[in-house]
Formats: sequence, C-alpha cells, structure tokens
Amino acid sequence: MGRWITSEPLALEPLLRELDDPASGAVVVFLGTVRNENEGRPVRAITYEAHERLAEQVLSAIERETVERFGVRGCRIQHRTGLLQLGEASVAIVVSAGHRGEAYAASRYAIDEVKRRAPIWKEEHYAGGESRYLDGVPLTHTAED
Amino acid sequence: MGRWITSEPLALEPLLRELDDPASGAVVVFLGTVRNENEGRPVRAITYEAHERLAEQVLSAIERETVERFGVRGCRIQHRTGLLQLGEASVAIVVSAGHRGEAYAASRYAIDEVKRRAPIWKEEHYAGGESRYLDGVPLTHTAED
Amino acid sequence: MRVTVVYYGGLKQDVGMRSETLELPDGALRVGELGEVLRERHPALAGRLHTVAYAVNDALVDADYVLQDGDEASLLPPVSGG
Amino acid sequence: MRVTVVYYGGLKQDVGMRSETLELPDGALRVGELGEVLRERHPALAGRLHTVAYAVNDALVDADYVLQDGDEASLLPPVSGG
Repeated sequence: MGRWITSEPLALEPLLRELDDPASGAVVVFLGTVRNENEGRPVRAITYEAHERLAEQVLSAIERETVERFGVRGCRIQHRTGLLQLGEASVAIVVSAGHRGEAYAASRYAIDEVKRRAPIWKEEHYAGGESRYLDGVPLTHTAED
Repeated sequence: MGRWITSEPLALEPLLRELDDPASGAVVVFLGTVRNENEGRPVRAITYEAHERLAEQVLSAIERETVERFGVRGCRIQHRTGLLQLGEASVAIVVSAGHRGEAYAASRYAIDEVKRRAPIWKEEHYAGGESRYLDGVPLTHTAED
Repeated sequence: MRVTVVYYGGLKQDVGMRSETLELPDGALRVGELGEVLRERHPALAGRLHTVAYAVNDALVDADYVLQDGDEASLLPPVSGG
Repeated sequence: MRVTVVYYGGLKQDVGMRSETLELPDGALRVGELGEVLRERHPALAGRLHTVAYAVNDALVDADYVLQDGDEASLLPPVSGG
C-alpha cells in the first residue's frame, strides 16, 4: 500500500493515527466516493489510473503546501487506483489543525489542488457496458510541482 | 451507546456506514478533539456534560436542518460526554452529499450550530489540578429547537 | 406544588449541588419567577441568571412558562459543547 | 537515440497502445517536437496535443525540454482525479 497512491481500499484510521497530535483541536476529513450518476448518465463503476511516481510527488507537494499556507498541524492525502465500485472512496484527505476554520479551508484547498494537479484519470463505466474517459483539467508545469 | 450522546469513545466507521449512499460523491467529516491548550493555558483533559434528552432533540434537529438547508444526502452528529483525554474526539459530524461544495458548507453549518445550541458544557482540567467551566454561548429558545 | 430543579455546567458548582426538590406555594409560578426564588436561596446565582436558559421536562421554555406540580426544571448556563 | 513513450488516460485508447519505444535520429529533439512526430504516427492525436502535458522520467517538463537517450516520456491528457 503506497503512502499516496494505492490500489487497496482506502482506510481512514491509519491516516487519522498518523496525524494524532495533542495540539490539534479539529480534524476535517474529505472522502471522494464513486457516485451512481455523472452529467445525467447512470454510472456503475469507475477505473482510476495514475502516473504513480509523479502523482506521489504531486500529492506529497500538496500536503506540504497545505500545511504551510494554512498553518495547520498536518495533512495526509491518499488516492486509490484500479476499478472502484459505487460508494467506494477514490480519495481521502485528512487535515488536523488547532481550530476548525483553518481545518476546513485547508481541506478544501487540498482537494481542489488534487483535482487540478494530480496526474490521475478516471474512466466511467456505464450501465450498458460502455465506458468513457472524462474531459478533465489540462496539467500545467509550475514550479510547485 | 446513544445515537447522539454517548459516553463511549466515538467511532467513525458506524456513522460512515449509516450514510452509505450510491448517490453520494463527497463525504466530509468533522472531529472536534481535546487540545492541549486553550486561551494560553495548558489543558490536560476535559469533562463534557450534557442535558442528554434535550441534547438528543437538538442534535437530531440540527441533522434534519442541515439536510434540508444544503440539500445534502445525510448528516449524522454524535457528541461524547464524560472525561476525555488529550486527542480524544468530543464530537463527530459526518455529511454525505452529491458534490463537495455543499458537503463542506453543510458540515461547517452543523458544527457551528452544535456549538451554539447543544445543551453541553465543558470543564477544562489544567496541569496543576485546577479545573474551570468555560464561558460559553447563552442558549435561546427558538422554534427550531 | 413540588418542582425539582437541576443545575447544569458551572451552575452546579456555584450552588454546590446537582439538584434539589422544592415545595412551592400552589398557584401560577412562571419559570422566570422560579429563577428569582432560586437567587434568594443561592446568592451565587446573582449576576448569572440573565444568561441562563430554562428547560422543563426536556423542552426549552420561555421565562413565562407556567410550572406544574411534578415538573423538572433545568437551569442551563451558556453552552460550550463541540 | 531510443525514447519510450507512455500514453495515459484516454490517450492510450486514442492511439491503441499503452506505450511504444521509438528509435529517433540522434540530436537535440525537444519533447514538444516529439509530440509532432507522434501526431504523424497517430492521426488520432490531432487536436489533442494542445491540452497534453509532458513528463520525462517522473518530472513534469516544458515543451522545450531536450530528450536524452533512454528517456521515458509520458503524455498526460487533462486530469480527472479526486
């Protein structure tokens, strides 16, 4: 199980334990899950693919930035790859902070950056057996990456 | 273990399972945890006390309002009572939603309302053995309660 | 009539007890007036009652709620949960 | 020089393969120029290259990065993780 990218089901407890911190008063968790509908079409599963080594660099960089920008105590991000069924979590983000304001803001920043910068692609599988790669966000090469 | 108020350690997995929903694409969890400092004083533990039956009504009402106001799929709130050590969770709020925007907004609303309306009190225990009830938010009687 | 009063949060330290059962004269007593009675019994409540809310039998009530025999009245100081 | 090209996301369906190893003339070839070479090999790439980013050996690079013998060049279409 990779630290940032894994093909196994995501488990929250180990991430929460990693961020255990007596100076933390607020923890915000975001889970992205496979929804049964997208853009009006019924979805039955999603395959996620990653450029693994690059994705690990990017997720690790987003963790560091999140801590620095929002002054939170810690941030951990994990993204799953492979075939996911309805309801399964594709991404888990845990932020621990002194107070809830910065915890929410940092969590929101982290998931927005993951969607914008992580080299990860999803292929939606539809009821009829058809499947499709979704249009996404063009990657740009920035110093932060 | 009460549905809204419990003296046992809070467990996230049962709350997440309750809100399992194939129409959900985003889950936001908030955990309030016992921090080792408040208003500049080192804290070593906190005792939470609730007016249990009233608190259960209030938390249940906040769950319903959160779902209605933000159009999210589900909301579950649990608050712990008794003596909590550093790092232990005093409150857990889970929101599941179609999309992340409403999930974050609903989660933030729910915790703010819990802090404002739940008949729950904390007594902070300090390093020297001293303890103190904190000044809080005066309750008001509104139709929503 | 008999009314049980329960003190929550810091109030139970202020008055030195968790609860007490009072025998009150029969007749229309509002919960806000009960507060006045309690302030005379417990001088430590002076200066605190204006931030106290009242619940009777598990429902928040206004100060003009009229108490019934057998009611349990809770005094709820400003809250600090979460 | 030898360069391995790896296609990610929908690109691997467009070109009908996961990766290919090309023998290219020695000399300064930029990764953006490699894109032109690939478009000639795979007409399906036409109209898609302007939204593609390039990584070489696990680092994102600009279009003017100069390829070396043995490089692995990844073509990264618009992303949709999360």
